[in-house]
Amino acid sequence: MAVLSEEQSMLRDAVRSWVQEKSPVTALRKMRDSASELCYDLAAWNDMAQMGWAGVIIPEEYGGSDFGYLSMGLILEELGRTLTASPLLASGLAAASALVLGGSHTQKSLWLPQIAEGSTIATLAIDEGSRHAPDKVSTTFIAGKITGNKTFVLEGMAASLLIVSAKGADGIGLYLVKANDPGVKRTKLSLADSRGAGDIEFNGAAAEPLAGGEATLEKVLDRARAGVAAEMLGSALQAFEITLDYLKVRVQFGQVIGSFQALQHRAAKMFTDLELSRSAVEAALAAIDTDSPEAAQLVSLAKTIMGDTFHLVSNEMVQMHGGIGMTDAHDAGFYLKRARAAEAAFGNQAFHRDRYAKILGY
Amino acid sequence: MAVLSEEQSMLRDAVRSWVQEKSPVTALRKMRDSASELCYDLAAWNDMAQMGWAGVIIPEEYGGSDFGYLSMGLILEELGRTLTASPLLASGLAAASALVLGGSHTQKSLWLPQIAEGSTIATLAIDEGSRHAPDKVSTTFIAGKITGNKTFVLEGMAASLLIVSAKGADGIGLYLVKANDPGVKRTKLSLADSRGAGDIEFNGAAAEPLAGGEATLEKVLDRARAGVAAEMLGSALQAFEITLDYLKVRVQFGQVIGSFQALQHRAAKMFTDLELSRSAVEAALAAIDTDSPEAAQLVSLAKTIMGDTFHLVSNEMVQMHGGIGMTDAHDAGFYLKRARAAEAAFGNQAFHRDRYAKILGY
Amino acid sequence: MSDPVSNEPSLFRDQARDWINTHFPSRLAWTVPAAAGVALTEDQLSWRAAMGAKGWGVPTWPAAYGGGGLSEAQAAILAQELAQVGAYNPIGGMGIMMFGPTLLEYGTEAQKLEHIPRIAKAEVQWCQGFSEPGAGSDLASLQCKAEDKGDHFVISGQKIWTSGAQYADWCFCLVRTDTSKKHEGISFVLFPMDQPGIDVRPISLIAGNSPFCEMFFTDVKAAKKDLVGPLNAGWTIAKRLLQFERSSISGRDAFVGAHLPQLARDYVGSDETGRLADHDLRTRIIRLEMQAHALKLTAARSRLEATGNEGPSATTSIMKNVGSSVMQMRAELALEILGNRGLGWNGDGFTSTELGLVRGWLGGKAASIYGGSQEIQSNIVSKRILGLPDPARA
Amino acid sequence: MSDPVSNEPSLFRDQARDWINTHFPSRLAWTVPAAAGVALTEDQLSWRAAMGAKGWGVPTWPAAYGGGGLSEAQAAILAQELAQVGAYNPIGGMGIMMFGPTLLEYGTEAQKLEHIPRIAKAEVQWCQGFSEPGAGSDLASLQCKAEDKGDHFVISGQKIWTSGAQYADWCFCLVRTDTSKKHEGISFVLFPMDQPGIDVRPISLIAGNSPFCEMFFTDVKAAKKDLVGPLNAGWTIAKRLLQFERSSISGRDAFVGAHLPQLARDYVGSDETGRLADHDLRTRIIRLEMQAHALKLTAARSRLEATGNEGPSATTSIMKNVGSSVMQMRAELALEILGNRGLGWNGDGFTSTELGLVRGWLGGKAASIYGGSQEIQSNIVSKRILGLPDPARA
Repeated sequence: MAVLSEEQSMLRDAVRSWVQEKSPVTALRKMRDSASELCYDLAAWNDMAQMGWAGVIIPEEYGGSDFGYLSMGLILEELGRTLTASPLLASGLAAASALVLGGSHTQKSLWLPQIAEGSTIATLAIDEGSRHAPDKVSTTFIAGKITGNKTFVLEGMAASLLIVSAKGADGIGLYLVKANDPGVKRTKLSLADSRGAGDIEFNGAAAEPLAGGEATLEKVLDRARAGVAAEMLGSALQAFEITLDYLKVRVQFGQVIGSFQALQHRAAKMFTDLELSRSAVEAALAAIDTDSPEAAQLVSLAKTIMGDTFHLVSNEMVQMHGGIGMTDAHDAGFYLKRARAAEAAFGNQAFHRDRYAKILGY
Repeated sequence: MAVLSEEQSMLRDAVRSWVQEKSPVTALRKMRDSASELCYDLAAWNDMAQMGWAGVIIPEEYGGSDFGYLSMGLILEELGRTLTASPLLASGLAAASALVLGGSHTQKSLWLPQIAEGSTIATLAIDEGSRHAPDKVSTTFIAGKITGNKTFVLEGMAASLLIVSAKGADGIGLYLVKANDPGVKRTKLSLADSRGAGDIEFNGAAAEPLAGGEATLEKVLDRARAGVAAEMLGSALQAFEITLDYLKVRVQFGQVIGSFQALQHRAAKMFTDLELSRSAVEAALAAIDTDSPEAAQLVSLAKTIMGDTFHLVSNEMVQMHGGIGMTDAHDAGFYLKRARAAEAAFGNQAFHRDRYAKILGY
Repeated sequence: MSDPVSNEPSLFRDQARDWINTHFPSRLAWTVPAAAGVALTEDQLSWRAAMGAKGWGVPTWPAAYGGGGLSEAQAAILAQELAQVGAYNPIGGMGIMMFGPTLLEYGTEAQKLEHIPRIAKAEVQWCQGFSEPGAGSDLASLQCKAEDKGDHFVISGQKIWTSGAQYADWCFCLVRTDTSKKHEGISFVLFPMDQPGIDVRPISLIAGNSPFCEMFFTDVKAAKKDLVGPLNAGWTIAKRLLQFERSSISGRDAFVGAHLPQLARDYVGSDETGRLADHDLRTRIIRLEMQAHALKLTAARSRLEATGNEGPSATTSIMKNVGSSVMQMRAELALEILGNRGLGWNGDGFTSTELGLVRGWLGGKAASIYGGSQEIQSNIVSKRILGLPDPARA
Repeated sequence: MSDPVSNEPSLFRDQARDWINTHFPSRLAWTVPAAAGVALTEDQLSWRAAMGAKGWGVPTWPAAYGGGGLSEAQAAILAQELAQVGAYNPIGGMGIMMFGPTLLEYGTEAQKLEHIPRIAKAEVQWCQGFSEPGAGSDLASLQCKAEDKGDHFVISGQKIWTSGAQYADWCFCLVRTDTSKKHEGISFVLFPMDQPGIDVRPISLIAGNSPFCEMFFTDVKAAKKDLVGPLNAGWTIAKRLLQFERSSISGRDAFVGAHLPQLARDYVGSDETGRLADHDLRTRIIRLEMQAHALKLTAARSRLEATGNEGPSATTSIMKNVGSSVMQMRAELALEILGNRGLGWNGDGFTSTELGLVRGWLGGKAASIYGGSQEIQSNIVSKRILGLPDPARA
């Protein structure tokens, strides 16, 4: 665990007790079984917003607390532990980052306070195909209008503000589009991890540009990636701890199965990977906070290591639980499904391995 | 084990008893410590030739037994068990294959009987750089003369006949060059696995072409690769069996270490990989014997799986033996060194994975 | 029941082809068998009846018990000829893969005559009462008990992970008949499922389906004549049955799932050299394909080597682990290839292939758990094949 | 011995820089310390003497025992300033990494005053008498015994895997002083190596060098004053020392070896997109580099978190395993990158870099064996950190 400031420790403790009390995995299960349209619990989201979590990376002058990305990571890590579904990542982190980095004073003044108080859900609309490829954009911005198809937009159905990557006169950039524009058509996607997402068609929807073009886009994506990685860290830790607890109580052959050395060594491997992952995730968040030139590289490192670790831990969670882990009544399946969705989000391990090496010139 | 004919069973048994009696690993150790120029034991080689092993894939009319590649594989597997160094692979398999596949009646009549009786050592000179890349050839054949540099020629110092890949008027092909030609200059390489090899410079050495161009070259190389894989199978099996024996006798914490489940599961993994490897190696050899269109694909499969398996087993051999495996007095180091040399020979795993997929169109 | 067949391969091939042409309803060509619990069409019923009567659903079982009585070579020819016209084998399930072969070895003549022909005709569906909540990998610790009541046993207890219990007519079941011993207190009994005291509850799985059930037994009856083997000797029979199960699994799993190179060409595309555009992914696809290829060659080698042997040997244990690992890895790679489209659960936003791959990925996680978990298989290899000892008990 | 140093970082930096400029012989810039057993040049001797006198070879050890008495922050500044001019730390070896820190914790005042200053000045080389042929991973089963002879012990037995025994002046040694107990019968003693009854034999390794020795003891004497800690309490001290050993190893191994991306650019080349031409190899290089990077970040995090703590914690166990695995994998990949040129043993046919990589690859295989094998480290993590139990003994 990074060395935290007193405020960060308090924040983390507050999130932790809220999550354990108000948002256990059963909350996600209930939401899934209710076939919620929003794909998150509105009351819980209002709680979160009221506690100021949606404004953690937003400057104080625009209604946030300017607490930074490491702090946002702490929140997401705790939320990740119980797989809490909320628009925090899409809105309070990713979209807010886009406005903070690329918005004019007017744009910031309009949107950031609403995002910080949770009344507006904003999100990024980036990908156009089945794979994350932010440099491959067919969507156009011409004469103030956005035209094109975006897919797999996180919280795409809940969002009222869309931040869309498109090709304009100066190349790829980000644009603000209101979701209620008549040129916007949305289709809900039903996902294995029960989170909210949609496909979005833009037919000449009115849009206004953010500044900074592709450079801003990359920075925004890196912030989203680091946030996903922080959430994955919490999920993977919880999955590991649940599994470890089971190894200590499940008896076969007259022994708790955690006494079998082959399982012990696999547990040690998971623990090791989790420690390495934490280091990478925290370093990525810290590098964003200090605007380090190494941030991009560290983010790709974190997303990759964390992705591989959550992949392993979620598979081992099912395997080590045996049959009971295969049942829907157990939580293992939720972690497994979330792991793959989080791995794919904003670039999977293969994408980030390639990017890491390219950044380093090989 | 493939289902063998009676002759093949007899051959295998004969090789096995000769190897165990006449050519244990101590023979390689002695050869290494004597800093032999040839890098193999001449008396042992004469034994082998006398038993007809150098003529196994050579047609009867040219002095061989025409016993086929599966039979040659059986011999190499047994020789591999004790890491027996001999020119059998370079001469009796690889070079002989080149003559069988590409030689005229005159060429065959001249060279194959000498190869079969072991009096002539022939070898392939293919690679020019540090990596196996048979399609990248700078060596030229112009007006009957070969010019260029070949590296890492197996048994390059012992050979009297060199079969050289070079670019002629019709593209890449194979050429016969006598090693005592004044245009041939050889430099011995001292290798970690104590086998014989050399760098060879050709300065307008007299040469005569074999037929078939690049197609023959590929077929010859596939035969050599399958042979190396068969040898690796024997080496890896022996390394595994030595390790397994050690697991059953070495006591720590009041237990033989083979009772520890983590080691048991690693042993099971090795056993599994060895079984898969045997299947691939035997299938590759059988495909060559029947001139199957799948031979190339099966050879790349065999060389890859066998390479990965020998890599794993040789590392585990050292690790599971602990300190004693690090000492030169133990045989583990010999297997480890041989593993890497055999992996690199005629294309490593990365080369053959790429080739396998290319053959299958992806 | 069975016409004489020729021992001459080419003659047998002609006979088989003729018979198939006569009996296989061409509308069924290239279709798959109906899922468990789904009513059969007239074509499907007629094809099942024909194959059942001929005994060719179980071609190598003895003709005396309703099998085909064919040699391995003839069975291979038959399989080729069926494949040629896209005809599935309509005789399947637990009875074929596991129980039938076991009963053929351990059953009395009366038991074989009673049960095997009905399995061969697919007239009776069987389910397997083995695992219990506290007895998974450690199957022999099972508690479900049978009390001797003279001419019958009375069975009480719980079973879990029973495939298709909701559709089964009969159950082959491991029960405890002696509580003073572990392995030597287990018996192997058969009983019909349509009797009072059996409560079957499907288990909802992470893939969203319910292929397995829990079974609760309260005073369920099994006749003495339906005890297989001696009393308290059920463990030996169970182990043999598990060998058949592993053998059937290992032959099956590795080739289940998507054709990865093709799927990747479609979803990921190729670069100008013809290689898949994502080189990192490509490397892993190649490794998987090679592993699957080597397993296929191993299965073929094993069949060849077993010629004249008595059945699946201990080496099938390696095939189960490699098979399930190949299958699971293939599913993982398919998901990765699909990218965002590999995250769908249902709805129009995804194709049925995409949704099927996601469900298959989740369902396939069971492959390394059931039929002897991956860990148990590794124990078997290291102990039975490699001869590594149990830890000394100090 | 030590001038007063400022607690103000920038002032300390100036002081350190000045001192280094005055004392570091510029001809040594960017050189490495001489190998064990090689005579030192005048420059090397003078640099070692200066650093030894200043105590800066062991900057954070207490000044009272000849250490630098610096804070961690100051030590970091000192390291930066040394690195700036390419100056190595001439004070190293077993005494620094393992024995010194242990004696500082467990030694009497007299023992510390006798031994620590001489370690800090590199006047005395130490070797470690721990492993025995029958006591490797199971170190506590050691047999080498010490008999009480009043004012001294007499030691007989065998030790193995002793680094640099042939150059050592003193030995810290685990001996059995009670044969009726295992862990509670071990004592930790010190004795000089220049006495009769010590037979040191170098062991030839697969890499062709002999960094370790066997030691045979016949009636070797250790004075009672050189018993560290109470009689039969040596195991606790040994465990602590092994923690320091692992900690020093884990900090070291992961960054040993070739710079793979550069080596690959040189030997394999790049394609038109700037990626390494062998994509299969590239993927594995990236994985390794990422693992190393994450380990580096973990080491930094661990140092930060340990601020105020008492020394290396149990988490160093994960670093030892990752460190040795990264180092070994790096060496394997380097060999693969070199291709045929990674198979050389000696002679002019290969560059010294190539030969060095081959030897380093072989030598590095020891990293997962010594200082607590990979298996022992995994046991430690699963038991001490994760709280998983030993198997029940039935």
